[in-house]
Amino acid sequence: MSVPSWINAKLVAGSTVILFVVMLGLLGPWIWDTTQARVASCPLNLPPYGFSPPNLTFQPAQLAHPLGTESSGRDMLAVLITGTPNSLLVGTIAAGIGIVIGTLLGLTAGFMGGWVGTLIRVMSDAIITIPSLVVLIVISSYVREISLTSMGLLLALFAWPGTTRTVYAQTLSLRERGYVQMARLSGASTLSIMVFELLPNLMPYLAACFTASVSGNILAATGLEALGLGPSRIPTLGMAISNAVRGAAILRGMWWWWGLPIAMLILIFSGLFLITIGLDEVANPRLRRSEGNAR
Amino acid sequence: MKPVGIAIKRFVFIGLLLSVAGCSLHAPKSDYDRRETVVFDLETRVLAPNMWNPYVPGARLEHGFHQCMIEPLFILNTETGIIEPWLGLSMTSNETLDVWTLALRPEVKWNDGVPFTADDVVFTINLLLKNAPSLLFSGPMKQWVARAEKVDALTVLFHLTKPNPRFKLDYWSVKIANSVTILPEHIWKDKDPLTFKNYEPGKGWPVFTGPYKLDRFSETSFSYRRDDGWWGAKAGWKPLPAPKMLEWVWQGTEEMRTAAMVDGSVDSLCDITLGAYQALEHFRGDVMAWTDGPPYVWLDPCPRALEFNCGHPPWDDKEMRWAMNYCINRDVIVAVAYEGTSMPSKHFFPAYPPLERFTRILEQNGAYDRFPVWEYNPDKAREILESKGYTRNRYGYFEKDGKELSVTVTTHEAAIELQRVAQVVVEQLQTAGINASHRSEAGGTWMDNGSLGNFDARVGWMACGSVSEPWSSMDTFNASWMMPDGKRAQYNIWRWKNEAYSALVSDMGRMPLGDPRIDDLYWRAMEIWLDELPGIPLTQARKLLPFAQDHWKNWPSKENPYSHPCTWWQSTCKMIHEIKPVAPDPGKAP
Amino acid sequence: MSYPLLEIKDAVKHYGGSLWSGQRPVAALQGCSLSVHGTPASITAIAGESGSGKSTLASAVLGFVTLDSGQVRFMGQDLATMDRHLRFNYRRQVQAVFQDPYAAFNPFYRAGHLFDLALRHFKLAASHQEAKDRIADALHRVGLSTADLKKHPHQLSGGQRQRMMVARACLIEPKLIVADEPVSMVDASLRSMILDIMLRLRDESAISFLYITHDLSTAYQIADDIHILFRGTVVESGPTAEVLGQPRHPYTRTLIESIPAPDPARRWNAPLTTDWENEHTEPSTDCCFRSRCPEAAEGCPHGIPGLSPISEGSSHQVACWRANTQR
Amino acid sequence: MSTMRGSSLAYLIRRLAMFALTIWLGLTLMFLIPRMAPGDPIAAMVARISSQAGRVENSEQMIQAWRTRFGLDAPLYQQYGRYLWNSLHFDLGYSMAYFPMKVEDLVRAGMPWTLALLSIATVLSFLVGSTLGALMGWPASPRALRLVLPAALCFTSIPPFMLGILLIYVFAFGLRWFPFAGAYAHEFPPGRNLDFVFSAVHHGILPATAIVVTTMGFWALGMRAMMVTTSGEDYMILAQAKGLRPRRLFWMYGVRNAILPQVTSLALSIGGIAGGSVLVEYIFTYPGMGYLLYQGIVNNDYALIQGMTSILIIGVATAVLIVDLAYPLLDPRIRRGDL
Repeated sequence: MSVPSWINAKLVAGSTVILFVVMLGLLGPWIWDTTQARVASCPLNLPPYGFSPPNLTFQPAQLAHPLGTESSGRDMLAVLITGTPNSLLVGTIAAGIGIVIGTLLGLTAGFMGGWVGTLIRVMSDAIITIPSLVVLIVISSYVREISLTSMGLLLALFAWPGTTRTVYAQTLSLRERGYVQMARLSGASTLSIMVFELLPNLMPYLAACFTASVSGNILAATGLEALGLGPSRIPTLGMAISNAVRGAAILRGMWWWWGLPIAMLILIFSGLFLITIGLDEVANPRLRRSEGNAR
Repeated sequence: MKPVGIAIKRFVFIGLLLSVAGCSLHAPKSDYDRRETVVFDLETRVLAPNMWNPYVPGARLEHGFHQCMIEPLFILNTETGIIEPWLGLSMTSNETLDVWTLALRPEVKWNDGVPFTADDVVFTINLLLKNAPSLLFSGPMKQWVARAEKVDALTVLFHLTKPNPRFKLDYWSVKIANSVTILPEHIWKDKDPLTFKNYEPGKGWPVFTGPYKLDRFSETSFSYRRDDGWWGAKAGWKPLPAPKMLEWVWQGTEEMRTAAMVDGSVDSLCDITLGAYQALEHFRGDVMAWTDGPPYVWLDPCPRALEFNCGHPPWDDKEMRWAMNYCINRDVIVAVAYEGTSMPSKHFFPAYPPLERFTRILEQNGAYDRFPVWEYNPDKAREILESKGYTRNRYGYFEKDGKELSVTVTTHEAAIELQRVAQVVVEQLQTAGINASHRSEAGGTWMDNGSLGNFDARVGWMACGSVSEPWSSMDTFNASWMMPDGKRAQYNIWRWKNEAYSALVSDMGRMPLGDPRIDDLYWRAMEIWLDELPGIPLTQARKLLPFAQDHWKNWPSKENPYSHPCTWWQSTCKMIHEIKPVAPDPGKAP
Repeated sequence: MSYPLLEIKDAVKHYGGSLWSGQRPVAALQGCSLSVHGTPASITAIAGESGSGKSTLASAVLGFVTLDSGQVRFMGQDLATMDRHLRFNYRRQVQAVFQDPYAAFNPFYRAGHLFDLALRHFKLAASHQEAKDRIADALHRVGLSTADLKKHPHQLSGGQRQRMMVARACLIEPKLIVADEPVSMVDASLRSMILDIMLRLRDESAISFLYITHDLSTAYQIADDIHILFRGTVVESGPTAEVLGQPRHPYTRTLIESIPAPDPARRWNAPLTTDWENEHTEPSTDCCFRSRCPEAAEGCPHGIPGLSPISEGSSHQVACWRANTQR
Repeated sequence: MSTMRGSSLAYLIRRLAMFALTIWLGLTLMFLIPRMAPGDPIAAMVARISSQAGRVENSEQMIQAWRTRFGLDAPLYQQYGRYLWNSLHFDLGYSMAYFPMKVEDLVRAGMPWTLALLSIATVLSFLVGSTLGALMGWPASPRALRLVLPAALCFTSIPPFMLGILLIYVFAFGLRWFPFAGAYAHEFPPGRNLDFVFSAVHHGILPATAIVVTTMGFWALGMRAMMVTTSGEDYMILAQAKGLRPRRLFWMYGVRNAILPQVTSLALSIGGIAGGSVLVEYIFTYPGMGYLLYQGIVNNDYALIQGMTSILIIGVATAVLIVDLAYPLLDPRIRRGDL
């Protein structure tokens, strides 16, 4: 054990990827002219530098737009630099709020039971039964201009009930464990048992929920954007993809238009996934193989 | 263990399915020949496919219904401005424009063999009058028609409530999209027109006069089979149309629609972007559009504009509207939003040949020297704004009394073209120091917000209406339509009130079509309009409509403008008669 | 008047059956009464076969299950009527050692977490150093070192874990420890060590034990009093030596006979064979153990026999219709 | 003994009361939410009529006539009462945007397609995803597998509609293995014949693949996490020590215990069936309910939205109820006295 246990190759790799995306957002404007992510700021339909698609009538690639441009005159590099962190932000806001609220309510319902638990469960069940699309569209018609934050909050409205339910079920099963009884015998309050005894054991599952939820919410945002109901001036990966779909990018052979944003989505997802696996191994000592032999 | 066992079985099952599907790649044999079929593109899915009543609110017409089953009385050719007779022979008015006489083509028969007569016309009008305002067209009929009177089997007199010089043009001539449908009395006479579906295959319903009969349909595709007993062929008026089958199929997104045409499974497409058309040309050389070279497009009668609510400060000030106008560079909009396939517009009329004369009147009178609508001049905009007391704040936006000059431009969620326009407009306003933003609203909401005046600015199809004469569009600015915010306005949703303009337009509306006095009234009204600029005209509405030529030829084009090319209009009934099969390749066996 | 340390009166507890599986509800406790004396500290054993309601009894005492009827009284105070403050105090006074030393450790934490929890919530130590010392002391008593605190639960052996549990209970210094089969999952070599610790705690720290076991031999070794539990009721109780030496109840005798003796010459009595499920849930109108009573006679009346002293003033009590007539 | 039966019955009664409460709350929300939207369904309808039929001077009168017809001029509480009553009778009324179509007819046309496509795709995705997740979370999985599987999950980050287009492009447009779009070849209208079934399956494969491939990652992630937790449990160590065969250990001890929370999620995912498939249905021009619901929303068609959502609400609530009642059977650790 010469290396501290939290230094885990997967965790480090995943964090590096996510950090890279965050840094893109923070430093992007210094390394690249991100105003080129706006409509009509560049020549249209340029292929990435070094590529010359044989089939269609594209202008020659320019070094000024190394990843090419799309058909509304947005520079793809600028779109990626601003859009990737933006998408991550929307997903994180929605997933973060959803997981936190869902976990709190699920733990409460599972551990306290009674009418509080019933109320929480009825509420979450009712929200689950409602098709979110209806509500999202209705609410989005009230918001003057949809910002990244309001988009994240909107999506968070529907991110919590699922978590509530699964955490509730988990809590029911965990709370009969011996260590919960021990904690009770040690005079721990209900709240402290929920937070210090149950929560850590839910962590691997919650981390997985979070990873899934971040990408799920990015996709949900993409769906809203594809329906034309997202923020239109702030670039996100979803906006880039839905523009590509609307602009027949595949048929036109403009792979850079749809392929690059998807590559960035995969990057975000992989980063979060690595972090999840890494966290599991750090947080759940039994998974550490080197130590497992002591058993 | 159990669910896993099922899982494995599922895997195996799906694997088998996949391999079976992979083996049988050839489309199953159909009972009709693709070479004798014309397949049209359907822009949206039809959610109520078994509804063949053209008058109920849920009715849809553009899936072939009014193209090949319902025939119009007359058809306006937007290219020539000529109204061509179809089921009708003539329709003329008296001097005072309040009695119109319709003469019907004598040889017309419903497709069940019953003759089409003045009784059917009178029956239809009475049906609409009785059920006003719930049925389509019943509102306008109630408004205009006092009484329809049968003179003889082929002649009907319309007694109007007040003079209307456009009675024939607006309602009976497929001016835009469709016209009033005549119903067969012998089928409809005892039915409740609000709930009657008019569909019963066993009885041969729906019954109309068109050369095709309904064959089969689903929510996504509609097939019609040629009725070889069609009255027109029997009477020798026109030969039978060449296609044995017509189909309208919903293909989904632009990408899919275009791919379907590359694939050869569709012969005509509704509007696509330039990029998709280029891809189409790349994959198959034989496609054609309205024009041979760029911009390829046909212009739709509803030009695009940036519309303000002229009742909302600061947009109630015409100078502010002019300032906005100077911020907008229409060439960039055309270049970016349309990829060069449209043209800027200086007014709210479509650039159709019959209207060119009116556009020329404006130019001859030097209107655009005095009112430089096309001028992109941010400096002038700045001057105006500064003269109004606006100053730039630290974010670079204009501000007055601590309030930032901002505007939200709304668009219809389904109108991608207008969203692209709005995005460019917003960027241009932002560059000029106006904090503009853009939002798409759900269709119903957008329409409602429009008529209630619940908007600041929107990109819409302002003043749609004129095709061959200028009054229809001009009247949409008439103060007589004016409603306060929160009350539903039919027209003039922009809440622009100008008495002088309204008086001039009202005068125009009472004159017969083609009256020489109209020109002067027109010019005086337009002078006011341009000075006030209640909305900012942006571009013409273009439609890029590709046709495939591997199975069918003689599609309409700018060189061959026998009809407009939009296949969702009722005027397509003419196109159907004109297209011809490409001669079968003699080398190939049939 | 002085109360016994712990008194259980007419405890009744049912577990609901399931509509779906068709199980009938199970009666875990039906009218069970017993008491544990605190002065001087004593070890009271509760013995019975599995399913006899022992563990439910333990849970009821620890407050993990609420009784359908009956009372658990601690120093005269009814557990059900305690307010927050009293309940917290009760926690402090009544601790437990469970059968399964694996489950008692939160897999997320190192072993020391259990000690920290108790110290923190019961505010047992004024300073960090004091806490350390007390833990070290408690560990020392069970033969463990403080180095083991840093280990993860899965790195400890079963015996180590159970000793930790005992050490934890010592640390808190309660008045009563409920030891629910503390040695049944522990190696034989460690068994005597843990039992020995219990005796030392009784004698040196005045901690009483409610020792729950199915194993009469360990009960015989350490318990002062014993209660034989069968189907949720006490069938025989009294001083351990007396009850096990001269069992009066047929069930007690069966239990004793089923202990394998380390004498190959002696034959092991036939194990208890009955249709357990059926018997357990059948509503009892007969004498409640008739079906398993080797001495059941036609003359046995219906109904549950009450617990009564075998002779005037004796603390050895038995519940059997024939107890007084035979021998 | 009666009290024992009673507690079980009481549980059932309480659970049923919760079920009713959930449905009531869901229905109420779906009554209020569309009415909160700024649009007016009748005005939208009239606007559509007049855009098709030219100018109407008396539109206000027309709107009023339709309002009366749809009962929208009644006070809100009356509308609410009627709505609840009708929902419970599955009397969904007339659609506003597609009058005189009945909501029931519209739904009946779309429902089978959506149900067939999405339920098969969801179940497949659940099974494939959970298996992948279980393999990933299983310490004894082959190393190669543990490297390859995460790559399969990358598809999860692609929007389903985008993947749909790519699939069409490759398999329908390029390789011509599958049809472009639609639910069946229209040479074979729906009926009880093999041709139709074959063509429906043939048409369903691409959209189902798009859904399965893009959603299985979510199941996999959840399953992996549960598997990780489970494989550390003591009973696993015990089972291992007992020398059980790895395969048996994996399925009976690992998967069986880890899959419980997944089953809950599966029941919940039914709710997403209509709403979640809008874009996939759109891309594949599949005649399902998602598009119908979307059209209902953009047209503010209260009747259509309410009719469809009340079906969904009741369906999801029932699925959840069943899972809840079955849960103690699957997981005996959960005592159900503690509702």
